[in-house]
Amino acid sequence: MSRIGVFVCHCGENISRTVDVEQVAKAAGEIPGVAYSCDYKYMCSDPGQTLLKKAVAEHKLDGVLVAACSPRMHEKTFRKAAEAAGLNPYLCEMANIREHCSWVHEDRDMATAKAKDIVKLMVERVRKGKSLAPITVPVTKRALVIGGGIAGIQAALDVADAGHHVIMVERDPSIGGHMAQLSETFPTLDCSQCIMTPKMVDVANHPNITLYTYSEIEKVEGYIGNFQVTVKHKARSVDESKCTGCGVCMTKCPKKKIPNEFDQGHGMRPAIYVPFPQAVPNTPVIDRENCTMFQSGKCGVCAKVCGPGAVDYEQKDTFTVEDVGAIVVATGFKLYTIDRKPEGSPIQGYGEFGYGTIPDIIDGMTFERLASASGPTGGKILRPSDGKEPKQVVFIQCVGSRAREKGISYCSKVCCMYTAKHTMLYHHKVHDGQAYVFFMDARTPGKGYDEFWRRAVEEEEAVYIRGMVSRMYQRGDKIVVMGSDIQVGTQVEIEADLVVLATAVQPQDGADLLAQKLGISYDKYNFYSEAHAKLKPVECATAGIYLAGACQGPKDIPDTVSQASAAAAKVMTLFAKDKLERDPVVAKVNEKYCVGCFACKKVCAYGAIEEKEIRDRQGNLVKKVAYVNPGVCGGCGTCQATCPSKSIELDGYTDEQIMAMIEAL
Amino acid sequence: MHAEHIKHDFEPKIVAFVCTWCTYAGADLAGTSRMQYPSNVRVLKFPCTGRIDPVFILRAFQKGADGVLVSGCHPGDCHYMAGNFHARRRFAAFRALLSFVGVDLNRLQFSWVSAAEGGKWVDVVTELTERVRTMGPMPEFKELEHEEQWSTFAGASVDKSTVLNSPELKEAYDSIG
Amino acid sequence: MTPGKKRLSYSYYPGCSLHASGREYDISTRALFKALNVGLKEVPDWFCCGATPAHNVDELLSLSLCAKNLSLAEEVEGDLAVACAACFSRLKTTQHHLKEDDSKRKQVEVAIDGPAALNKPVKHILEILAREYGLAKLEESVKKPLLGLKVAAYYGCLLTRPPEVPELDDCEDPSIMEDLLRALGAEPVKWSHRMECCGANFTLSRPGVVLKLSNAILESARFAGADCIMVACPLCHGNLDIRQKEIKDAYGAPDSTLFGNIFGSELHGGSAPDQRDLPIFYVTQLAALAMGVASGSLGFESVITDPKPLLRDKQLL
Amino acid sequence: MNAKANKNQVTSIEPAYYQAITEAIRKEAVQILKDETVVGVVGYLPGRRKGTASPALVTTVEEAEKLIFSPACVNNLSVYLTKAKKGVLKQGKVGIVAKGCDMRALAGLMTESQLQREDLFIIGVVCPGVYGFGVERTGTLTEANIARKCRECTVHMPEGSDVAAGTHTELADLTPEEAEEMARIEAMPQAERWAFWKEHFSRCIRCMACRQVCPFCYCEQCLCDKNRPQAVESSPRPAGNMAWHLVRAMHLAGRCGGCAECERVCPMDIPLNLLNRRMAQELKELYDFEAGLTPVEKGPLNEYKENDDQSFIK
Repeated sequence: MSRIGVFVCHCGENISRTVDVEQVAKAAGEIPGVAYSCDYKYMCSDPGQTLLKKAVAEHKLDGVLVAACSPRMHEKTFRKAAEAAGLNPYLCEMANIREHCSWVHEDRDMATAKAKDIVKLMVERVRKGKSLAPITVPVTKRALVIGGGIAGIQAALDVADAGHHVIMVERDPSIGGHMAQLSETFPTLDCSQCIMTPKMVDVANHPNITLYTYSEIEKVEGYIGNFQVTVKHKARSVDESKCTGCGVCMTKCPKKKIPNEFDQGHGMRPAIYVPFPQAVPNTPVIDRENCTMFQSGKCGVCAKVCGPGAVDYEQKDTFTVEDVGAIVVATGFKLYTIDRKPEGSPIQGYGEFGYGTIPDIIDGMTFERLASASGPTGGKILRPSDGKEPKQVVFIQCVGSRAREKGISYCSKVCCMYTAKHTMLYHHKVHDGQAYVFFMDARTPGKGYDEFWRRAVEEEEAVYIRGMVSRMYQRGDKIVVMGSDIQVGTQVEIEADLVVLATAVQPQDGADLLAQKLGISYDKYNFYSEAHAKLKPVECATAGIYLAGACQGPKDIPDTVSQASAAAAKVMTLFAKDKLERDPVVAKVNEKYCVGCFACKKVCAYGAIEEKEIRDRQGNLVKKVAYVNPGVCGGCGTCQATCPSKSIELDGYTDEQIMAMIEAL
Repeated sequence: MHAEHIKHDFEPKIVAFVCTWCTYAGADLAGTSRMQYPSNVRVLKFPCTGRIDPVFILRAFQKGADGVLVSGCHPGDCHYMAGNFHARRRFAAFRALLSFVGVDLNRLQFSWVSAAEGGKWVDVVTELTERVRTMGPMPEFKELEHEEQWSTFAGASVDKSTVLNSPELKEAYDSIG
Repeated sequence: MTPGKKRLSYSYYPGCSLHASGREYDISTRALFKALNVGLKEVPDWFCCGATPAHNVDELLSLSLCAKNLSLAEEVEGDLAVACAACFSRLKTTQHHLKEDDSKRKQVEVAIDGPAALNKPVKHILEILAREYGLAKLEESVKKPLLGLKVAAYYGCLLTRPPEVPELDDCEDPSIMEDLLRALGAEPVKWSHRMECCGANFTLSRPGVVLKLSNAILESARFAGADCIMVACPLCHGNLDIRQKEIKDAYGAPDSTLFGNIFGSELHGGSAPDQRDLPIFYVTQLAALAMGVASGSLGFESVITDPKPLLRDKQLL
Repeated sequence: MNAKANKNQVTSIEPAYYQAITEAIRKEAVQILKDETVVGVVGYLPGRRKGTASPALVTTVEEAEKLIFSPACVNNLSVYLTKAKKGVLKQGKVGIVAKGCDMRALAGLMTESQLQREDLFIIGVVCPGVYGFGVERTGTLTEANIARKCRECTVHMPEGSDVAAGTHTELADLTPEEAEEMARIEAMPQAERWAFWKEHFSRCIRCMACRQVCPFCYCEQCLCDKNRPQAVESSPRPAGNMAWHLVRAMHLAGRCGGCAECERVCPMDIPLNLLNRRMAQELKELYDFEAGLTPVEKGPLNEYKENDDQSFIK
């Protein structure tokens, strides 16, 4: 027989005005199993809490119900008090007779009757309640950062500076990402590489950062605080421990005419190469697809000229397993580059723009490379087809973005600003040139952004035409741009020497596959989903995984850096304790009766349920049952409602508790 | 002083199964905003609508509820990501079943009430209470509770010859007399 | 049932133009389908689809006209084959609208006194040839490949637009006509104006607009080095073929400065501006020719811009 | 495209048809036992009374040569893999004779991780139908003696089996009695529907035969046998009966393969399959789900779409 104490609060007059609290306390005292009941003016006050603690001791109470305000208000307060009195805090519950009763009803009899009923139900809940202990999960204080662009670099440096070890994994041969490709950055026009490369070097030199470039995530297992990540190190064909970065191999490589990815295919590189001069690490990689040695077996020049003997044609992909406690995903973006609808993609192409067939129609990133001092033209704006300086350049915004009919409805966020920047860079370099911009809206929210845009229009003489382009075609050495000017209400035709498309920002290729490995969710465009759009913008719904940068949605550099630091702060919060404490409201499996249909696993949004083998003493498989990882379980209870035999049960909301409450109705 | 309360002949018993994150909080907001609604509703708190088993609804009707409300977060707002989506399918199926066996679905209400929708909580509860009040007490499950196995045979409403369609049964029944 | 084995067969809605100014399209379609052994059964008692004036004037009328024709077509077995791009567009648009809008569907069903056949598949000749008959099989069936014939494939505005209605191909950058031409052995040229409007709606009310728009199309095709233009719409055909002389009178030779500086430039291709005649072919005329159908039965005599010199030149006659 | 074109519609299915299937089953069963593909075959042997059949597990070639198939082979044998003969599977791969509806149960059990396809050798039977209850068993199947569930069968072809015996033959022009009955109940006023089911359920004696025979009721402890808490009253009283049948229907929703064994074994003639059919119909309408012949990743009540119908939610 239980010994429950019921404490009815007046809340000053807030409750007692409409509810006869004395009667409620009296009725509660008559419920079988209630050993003590009383009413008091302010239960949450110090004397009130003392009253509760004393009563627990004096009446040897094994459960406590406080009939007062909403548990969302004071549940923690009273559970603490109960704990201080030596009770398990989960044996203390609250009956909400204020928000759900006295404040919303006027008739005293009816309200009192309702309050009695609420107390009656909640007494049953306390009676069937169980002692629960908080779940503790050990935390491995090492972080994994996926992606070595500005987002990953910022997050890695912040976590490493806090004294924790960081593993950074980058798919390309060098870190730096897209920011390393940019010429100048808005709104200050400072040189991107000048601010980026020092950070890259910091990563390489940081004692707390292990950098794996030319590597990919193979497999992710485990859960918050305890992930095991298998990293695949792609064969570089160059031994990083031996290479001195002298670069002789690159100068001697006979195959030099390979379009350079870093320059968007507009510069050339050899088959053994570093993507760009400031690459980190400065260790070349052999592009096996284009290397004569790998294709025909006849060359081997680089190995011959390499003093330290670092070139290794036999190198194979290798794998390492890293134990980490938290993961920051910072895989960034790519630009929309399709000219026709790819097979199976919901996104349409822009064949009508001649994109991909007319050489002088380029995208924004290519323009960055043309404008960059380290680019293929040495910073001169020269058009790709004939190397002439273009005198009329048309910039088109929102190519792919905000185009529902093409399959992408979102705004890519950075194009308005970088197009304005492009017109300025162009005007600075080609003084007699004219820039035209076709735009839908100029979106410039950001510090100093609108001033920057106005400068492009008012001082740098860019002609902004509000309207979209329908078609472009080559006529002679000009590109005829057919568009509309909706402010004047007319059709426009411009003969351009060069056209720059501000193509949409999309998640990186393979973003969905990585998400599946990580067990995080993504939207229909493959951008990763944050746990809450407003209040948890850097957390994934999967505990222990955080997002930084454009992999979550289009972002400019300041926003990316902010989010990266925020993700790092989240990691550090997690690492601040040796053990992670979690609310014990999690599901448990009754292995005796579980028949392993795994309906629970199918409905679990957290991926908390695993298959567990039950074996007899001889090691023979008896059956497979569900197992809930308490570190991952979110505590929603959907599994229990789904389980046909109710062999999985959510602590704190057991069927027994709920049924007892219904019986007491 | 308090406004004169209208006394009704019938006060329906309404049970609400709500999720803690949205609807419970919405009901709290109705309280802090001092909105008024009929006092007939008894609230049972769950972490999520995904936790609510159809058996609970059945049991509530058996235990004398005249109306049942199930309410949780709007789609996409679930604190647990997808609990309400699963619940939505489960209850869509359960409704069809109840309707097929002849339960009046006007007694079973589902709603999405967010933590910000104190007003909607009041509307939903008031509407259900008043609707059920005009419908009168729910007799079906209550009657079952009080009936015994053979009572229908004893009653005049059923033709024994169609029910006791085997000699063994007839014999068994007659022996009980 | 294996699809390959059964003989393809369609119900057929020719539309008014194909019984009048676009007769060549009708007879060449019939000749082609016969040559390919594809069944074609004309919908009995069909009438005008309402293109192009009705939908500008009276929506209910335009929807009802098409809905009634569709329900007539329902009586004939097989998907509905349509040759005219305007009829195709109207019929598909009607199905699309009425599927989306229940109240309108009810109105129309009262007007036509019966159910609207919203699920009768409506197929353009192009998709029947390229997809259902199939390019590979078409290529096999070619008896006289159109070798050396440079063709500007002209889509016009209705075949692919708006994107959600015809579902024929990519709305702004289709390739179905070019694919078809390649299968027939011809050489499709790359050109700029294949998706532009010829001005069909203004053909009677504002011929000036038509001359301007059609001139741009012809000029662009000549510039791309085309020998001729292939169309799939009798209205486009009318403008480009019948008015060719009128256009020349109105516009003369193109501005030589416009193209002058790049003649012969390898980078950009292109040919000298001229005023050469550009025969306008229907897709079915070219396809039937390649299938070896006698040229006498393809209506080459009844067009204004005589295609025979070109065909003789290419040894296709 | 059109299934009707290929199938053979007749007015009666003669014993010869079943004999041919019987031969095929025997041949196959003997073969797989001989070459030790399987350790046993779950099939049908002749019953003690003439014209009956009973389920059996045969493990020898001699026994296998006695296997039969006839309209009396009503049982859904998949239940023997999850319950009574569960141990069988532990010995190794098992052969099983499966009609279309049995195949659906097997597929469902694979979906629910209860069976592995590689543990089974499925001898599919192109089943034109089986006897109903209390009918004349002449050896010939006709409109007069075919089971109610078979009148609307959509799975005559056991696609996905290892081998299939028989050619597609079915009885012509069968009235869909079950669908008509469902429509009749749906058309009743609500109170009448309640009275209809109340009358049926109040007869229930809670013998649990429906549970015992159901391939999907494989739980080791049924929710309805639990007493802490007691969600469903266990004694045969009207309240508990109603709860039991509702819980049963709900638990089978999205899983039931439509074999109607529950209804066949019910000693009180409660039309249980109507409940299962109604749930299947609803899930088809709402989520376009139909129990099929191949396992799926998730059943309709274990998954969701963000745009699922919610017209019933305020």
